[in-house]
Amino acid sequence: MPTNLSARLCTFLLSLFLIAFALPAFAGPFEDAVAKFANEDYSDTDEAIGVVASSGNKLAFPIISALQDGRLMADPDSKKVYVTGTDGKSIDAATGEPVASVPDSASAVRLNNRLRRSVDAALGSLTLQSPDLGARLQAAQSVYKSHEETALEPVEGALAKETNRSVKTALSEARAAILLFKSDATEVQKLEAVATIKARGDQEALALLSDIGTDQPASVAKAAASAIGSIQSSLAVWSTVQNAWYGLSLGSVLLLAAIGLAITFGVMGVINMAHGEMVMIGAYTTFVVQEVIRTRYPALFDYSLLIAVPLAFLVAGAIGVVIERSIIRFLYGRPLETLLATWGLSLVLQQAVRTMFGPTNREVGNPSWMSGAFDLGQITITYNRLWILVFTLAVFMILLAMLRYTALGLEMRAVTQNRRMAASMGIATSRVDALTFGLGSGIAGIAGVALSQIDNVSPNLGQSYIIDSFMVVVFGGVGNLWGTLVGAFTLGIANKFLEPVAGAVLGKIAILVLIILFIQKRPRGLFALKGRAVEA
Amino acid sequence: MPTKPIHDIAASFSRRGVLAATAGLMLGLASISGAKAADDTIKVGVLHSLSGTMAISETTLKDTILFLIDEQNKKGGVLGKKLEAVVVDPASNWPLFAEKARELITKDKVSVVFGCWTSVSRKSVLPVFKELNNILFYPVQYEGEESERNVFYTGAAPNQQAIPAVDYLMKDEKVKRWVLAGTDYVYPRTTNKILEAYLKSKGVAQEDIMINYTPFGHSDWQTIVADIKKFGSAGKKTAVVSTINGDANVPFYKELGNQGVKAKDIPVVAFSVGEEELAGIDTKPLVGHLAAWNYFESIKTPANEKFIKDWQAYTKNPKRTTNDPMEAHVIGFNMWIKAVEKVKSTDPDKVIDALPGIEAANLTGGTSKMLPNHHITKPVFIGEIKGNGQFDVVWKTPGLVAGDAWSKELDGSKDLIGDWVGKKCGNFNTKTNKCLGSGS
Amino acid sequence: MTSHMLTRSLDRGAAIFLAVVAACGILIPLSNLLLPAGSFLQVPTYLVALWGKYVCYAILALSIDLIWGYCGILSLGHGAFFALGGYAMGMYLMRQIGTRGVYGNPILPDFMVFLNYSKLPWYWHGFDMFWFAALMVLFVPGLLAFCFGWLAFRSRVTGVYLSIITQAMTYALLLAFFRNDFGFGGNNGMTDFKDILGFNVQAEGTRGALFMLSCLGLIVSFLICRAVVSSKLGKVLIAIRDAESRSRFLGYRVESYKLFVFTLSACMAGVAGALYVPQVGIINPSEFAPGNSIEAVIWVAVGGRGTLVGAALGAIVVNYAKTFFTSGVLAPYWLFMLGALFILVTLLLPKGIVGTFNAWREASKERRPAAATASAAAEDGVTEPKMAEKRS
Amino acid sequence: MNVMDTRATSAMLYLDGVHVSFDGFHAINNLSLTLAPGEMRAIIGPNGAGKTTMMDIITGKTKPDEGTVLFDGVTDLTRLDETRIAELGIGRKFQKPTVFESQTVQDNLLLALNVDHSVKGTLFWRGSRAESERIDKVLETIRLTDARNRLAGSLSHGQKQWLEIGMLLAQDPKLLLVDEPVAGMTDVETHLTAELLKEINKTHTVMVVEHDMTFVRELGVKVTCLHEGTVLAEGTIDQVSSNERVIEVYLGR
Repeated sequence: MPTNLSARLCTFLLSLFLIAFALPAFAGPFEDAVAKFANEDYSDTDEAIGVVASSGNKLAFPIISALQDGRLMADPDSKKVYVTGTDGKSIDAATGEPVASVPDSASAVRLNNRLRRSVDAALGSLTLQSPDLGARLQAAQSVYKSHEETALEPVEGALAKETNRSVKTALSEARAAILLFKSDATEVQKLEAVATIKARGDQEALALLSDIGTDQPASVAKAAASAIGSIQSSLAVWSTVQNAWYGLSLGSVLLLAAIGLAITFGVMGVINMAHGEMVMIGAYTTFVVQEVIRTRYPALFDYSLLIAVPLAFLVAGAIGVVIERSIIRFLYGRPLETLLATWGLSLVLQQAVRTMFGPTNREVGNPSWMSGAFDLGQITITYNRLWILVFTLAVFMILLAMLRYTALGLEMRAVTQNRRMAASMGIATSRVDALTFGLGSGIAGIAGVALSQIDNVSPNLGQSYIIDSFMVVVFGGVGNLWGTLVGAFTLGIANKFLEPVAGAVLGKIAILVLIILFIQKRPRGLFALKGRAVEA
Repeated sequence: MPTKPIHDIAASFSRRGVLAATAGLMLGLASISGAKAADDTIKVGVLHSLSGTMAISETTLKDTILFLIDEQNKKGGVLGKKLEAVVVDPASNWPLFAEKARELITKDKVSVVFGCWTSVSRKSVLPVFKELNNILFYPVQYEGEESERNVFYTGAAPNQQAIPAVDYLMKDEKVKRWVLAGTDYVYPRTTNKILEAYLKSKGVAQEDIMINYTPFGHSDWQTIVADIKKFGSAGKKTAVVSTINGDANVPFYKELGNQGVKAKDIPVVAFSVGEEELAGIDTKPLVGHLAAWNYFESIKTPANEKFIKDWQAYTKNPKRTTNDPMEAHVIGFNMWIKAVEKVKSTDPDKVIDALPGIEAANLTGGTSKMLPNHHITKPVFIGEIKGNGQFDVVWKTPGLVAGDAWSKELDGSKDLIGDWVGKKCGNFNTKTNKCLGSGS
Repeated sequence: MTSHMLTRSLDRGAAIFLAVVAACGILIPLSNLLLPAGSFLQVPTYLVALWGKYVCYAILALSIDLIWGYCGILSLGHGAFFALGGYAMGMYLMRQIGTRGVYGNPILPDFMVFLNYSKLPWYWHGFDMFWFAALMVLFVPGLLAFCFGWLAFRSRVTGVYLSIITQAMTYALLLAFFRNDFGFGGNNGMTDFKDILGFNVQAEGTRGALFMLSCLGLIVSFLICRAVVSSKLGKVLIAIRDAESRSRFLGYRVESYKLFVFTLSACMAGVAGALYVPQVGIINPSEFAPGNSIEAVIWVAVGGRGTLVGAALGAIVVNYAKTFFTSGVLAPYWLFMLGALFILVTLLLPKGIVGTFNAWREASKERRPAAATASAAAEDGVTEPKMAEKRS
Repeated sequence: MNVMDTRATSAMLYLDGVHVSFDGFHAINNLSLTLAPGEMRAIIGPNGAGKTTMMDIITGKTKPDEGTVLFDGVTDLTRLDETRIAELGIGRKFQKPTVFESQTVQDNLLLALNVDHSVKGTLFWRGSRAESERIDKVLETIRLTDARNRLAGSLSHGQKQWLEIGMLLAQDPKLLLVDEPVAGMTDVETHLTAELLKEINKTHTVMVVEHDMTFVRELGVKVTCLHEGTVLAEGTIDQVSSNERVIEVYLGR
């Protein structure tokens, strides 16, 4: 976790800081280099980083880590450079002496991507022996990426002391990377290095091996070529796994968007073209929740989605009930008219949101537990996609259980199967209608919370899902939640396997055409209900 | 079955009814056209979508023109008359753009129109402006390959945005491998064609260029981001040049951030991502990714600071952002005012002839000039995304870059120039010394 | 035979409608051309183009009404046929530009030049000839409708399922035409037309002629629809609309009827699109947008489905409102109004304007001697769709 | 080969060993039934006995899982669709009266007439004297001559039933399937309907599904009782109604 990491880094930094204090200042290339930070020139900054990092000066680490965090202040007029600590106290970067305050004319030393890479490389060799495990791992990895010869000695030093296995692996990989590019390394060392990197077996190993150049001994070049070959073939297998995962992930998004529709369309037979707008309302609810949290209770930000889910359900559900009572109930048995009226409704809702929240995208942040990714074998799984998949399946299961075990679920099924009979048994059918529609809309609202994490929160959000959702429900078979599940995942996976072959646009067209043809073959979808009841 | 005899029908056919209905319709038509233009104001047409998918971008531009007109009227208007904005809503519907343009010019008798965002909307209104001989100021960066007498292009041509950005990446970031990712429409297609030709001319091999197109509003970027990562791990420094359009950018950047594509590893330089687009995302994972524009809100010049202050005061929103197309409208509007004052008339013919050569200060400390090809000179900035949704300028062109109507990199257009002053031609072939096509 | 079909299809409302359209078709261009500009009765050119557009929409509305109002097929993809007809015309107009394009290429349209096409794609051949393009205007939408309908109607895809897959069809075409590789100009589509049959498309005379042609197109379409719906085939269509399986058990091959009327309707939509393109001056993929097709359906609903005059009138009224409300202070509220119109018409005015008017007239006739009523009802050819089917 | 030899049976309608199930529910179970030319048969049976499903099978709406359905001894009905079967000469009246409500009585009959049903035929159709005479005759038979120009939707329930029977007459099929013709009718109407069916039976083969025992008795024809998709008993109404298993099924004992 980044926050955690930086906190630990700071502790480490402070301890170094205290050591630096005790040392007397000495003049020389280090001071000159520090002064270069004040030149407002990227090349000078780059040079200064190199000199400072390799100076061996105890101030090197505080300076460079301050540079990374934007806490290195430089005064272009006096050429003085200051390090502002995380506690707000500042020192003179050249001498290490504390200063009362940083002059107003000083501003943070600016970085660009090239400099960030230099900073990473410099920090890498400086933090190889940090007490923090994460910092060490990151350091080893950035040394691996930069594989500069100067880092060999620190890496070997660290390797000797390291006890943690994963850091040790990372360090030996870093060492191997350096050796591979070191012109005076022996052939044996290089061959060993190739083997180490081959064992790593990922894209970065491939990158490193393809980059070793032509001035290598023949045996090394050969070993590298065979390593590349074997890594590539294992990656090819992984890419199929990856496509399958992406398909599942896309399928979960489709399912989430379609699940509410499976209720309103599948169970009630209501064509709700404003379904997408219910999703949008859910997303905007998330936005409002986050706004309130951001301004009032910033500490709760990580829980914002948990708060938004029930709220989105209630808001979208309530709007759904209002829509059912005011419009849809007059149109039962007239599916085509319902379609038109709800389309009109979707225009109104979109424009209403546009008027209230403005036409531009609104920012909905990812809580920390939904940011980032982890590696599973050779594929990257992002947390937000994983959580959405889990969340979707949870919503699906809860819905199934609800339909099966609760009184409302029972009443809903009764009304769907035989309205007149249900009414004569004392079920308030109109109340059930309203609640069913509210349920479908509420679930669409919940979908909006999840979709706000991966898509735009704009008035057009819903429109981009409506056609896909209908395709899923129709493909899966109307009136069958399991059909919707299977339909969504089938379409998701098919799409993701088509995309690398046909490209995103043609892939999408192909899917649409396939669905149209499929409907001809099975007009009632994958899991159609049979029998006389369906025909009526 | 019984059938009505013919004479019956003739009898029931009401001649009076037809006459009345027709006359009513004609009168109705005539009275619509009878709307009189007030003579004591100069009318300025604003042709930006206020609803539909493009409202997200264009609403701000409508507000910008209203703001500029307000400011100008505070200074006493122009030629002693107040300016009056005529706002219409083409509703992101391209044929409606043409209809509304016609209405603005014929019915409302505007002297100039500021409008359009997408190329297709410009293409849609183009014949109308030519036919009715009026002026359109078009404020958005576009694919070039056009120079029309009635249109003034205040946004960037490809050589004022794409090429400098690629130059920067090549020189400063030492990029060797290129991903050209774009939405599948004309601007990205053309820009990528130009870039491909340019990169090849700089010695980049075909296998080091990956081109990828996605549909409008694409939201599932998993595969493409993974492909980019894979392409970028071939051992050479890789960068992504993104011509991805508006709405699709948010999920794209979110996916980039989540899959851990850092700017320091694979930087993305975008041509369609500005302050407004970033307003919808948490930019912290995106720090270091780049955008190339002719203006950034964060640029510190007195002119820009005053503009932002006045704009936020006018819109009563202290957080309202500014962006590149807004600056283009500011420049275009000021150029038009100057041209009108120069010829002391709002007659389109006179103003069109007066505009080339007119100079107006831009907001970034320079002075832009209208060129004979109806494009303007502009500085080019490369900005890095900062954590607060603004840009930090990391590079700028030493001087102003003149906009090329016709790309030098494309076979079809390398010999063409637009020159409405000397040659009176938008597509003049310098090889054959002929004005091509309809421009003659 | 023909005269018989004509007389049978003319009643008072239709006759007035046709006469008004014909009168406008002649008077509006004449007033535009002959009267001095600015005079009270002169219709300015921009209004001629605008009303020309409305008339094209009216033809589209008729084609939708023919299948929806009379046969119960709700197509949410009729914009696709309209757009295909438009594209066929657009391709002809592009080829007519010839060397007047910005690159001066005599064969390739501009967008092909800057996307480095070396030669004309095969499907562009022939479009330099008007007769061929005109044939394609009918043929391409007709063929698509035929293939689509052949598949869909045979496998008995009906009701909302059909609506949804027609929507998928137009959406797939939208995505396809957006692709630049498809060779139709991508998102920008085709524009900046010069000539049609040698006449400058922007000349006032050409505009007047196009307007006249559009009115003629509307009249002819109207007569064709009228002939169809008042023939016995029309009765079969209504029978299919009201009780499809009953019609099957009577021995009617329902899919053939649907296919016939769907294809006919698609051809009409194609003609509407072809007339539309030279008047608005652009054709691009947004015409395929599902929203456009749905909007066209609402014109029919507003005017009154199952009444031909209503469909045409609905298209004109809604589009006039659109023009009116998208200018000036009301501009931000247009979508609210359009949306409300959808809702209110379906809720309160299910028969549409003309349908409600007819019902009111019927009701007032009821008070008169009963004998007249029945024959009038049979005669009018105006039938209200069956609204309330029992809920399953 | 002689044409006559290909006839597997001389029956007008021949069902043998027919099975059909919906999602595991056996709606029709080894059903065998024969209807001779010119016969009128009444089918009775409790709800869910498979009466309507049987008609669905005969008219091609439902395809059986197995079994033989032959029409006129030669035609395998399981391979044909509704339209083709209707063209062969099987007409059907639904349980719920199904007429074209927004068209006139006369038009309903016109649509039912056994003439050219092709698209081209209807598009260029012109009425003939023969056709209108037939319509007049049917109208008279079903006692709706005065209502000929009324919309079918405005008819009373009983009138709709008659109109539907009239449509069958206009269709002039070889075999009429009549599903609950007297449901919701007054006694007088029921009596008239029985007379009407008997009249029709003089020239057509008829199969009547009905609950109303008085009506069945009045028809005085052979009765088949179905239960759980199979034939339970067959014979005269008296034989069937005294059959113990029939009594058991009806009274739930």
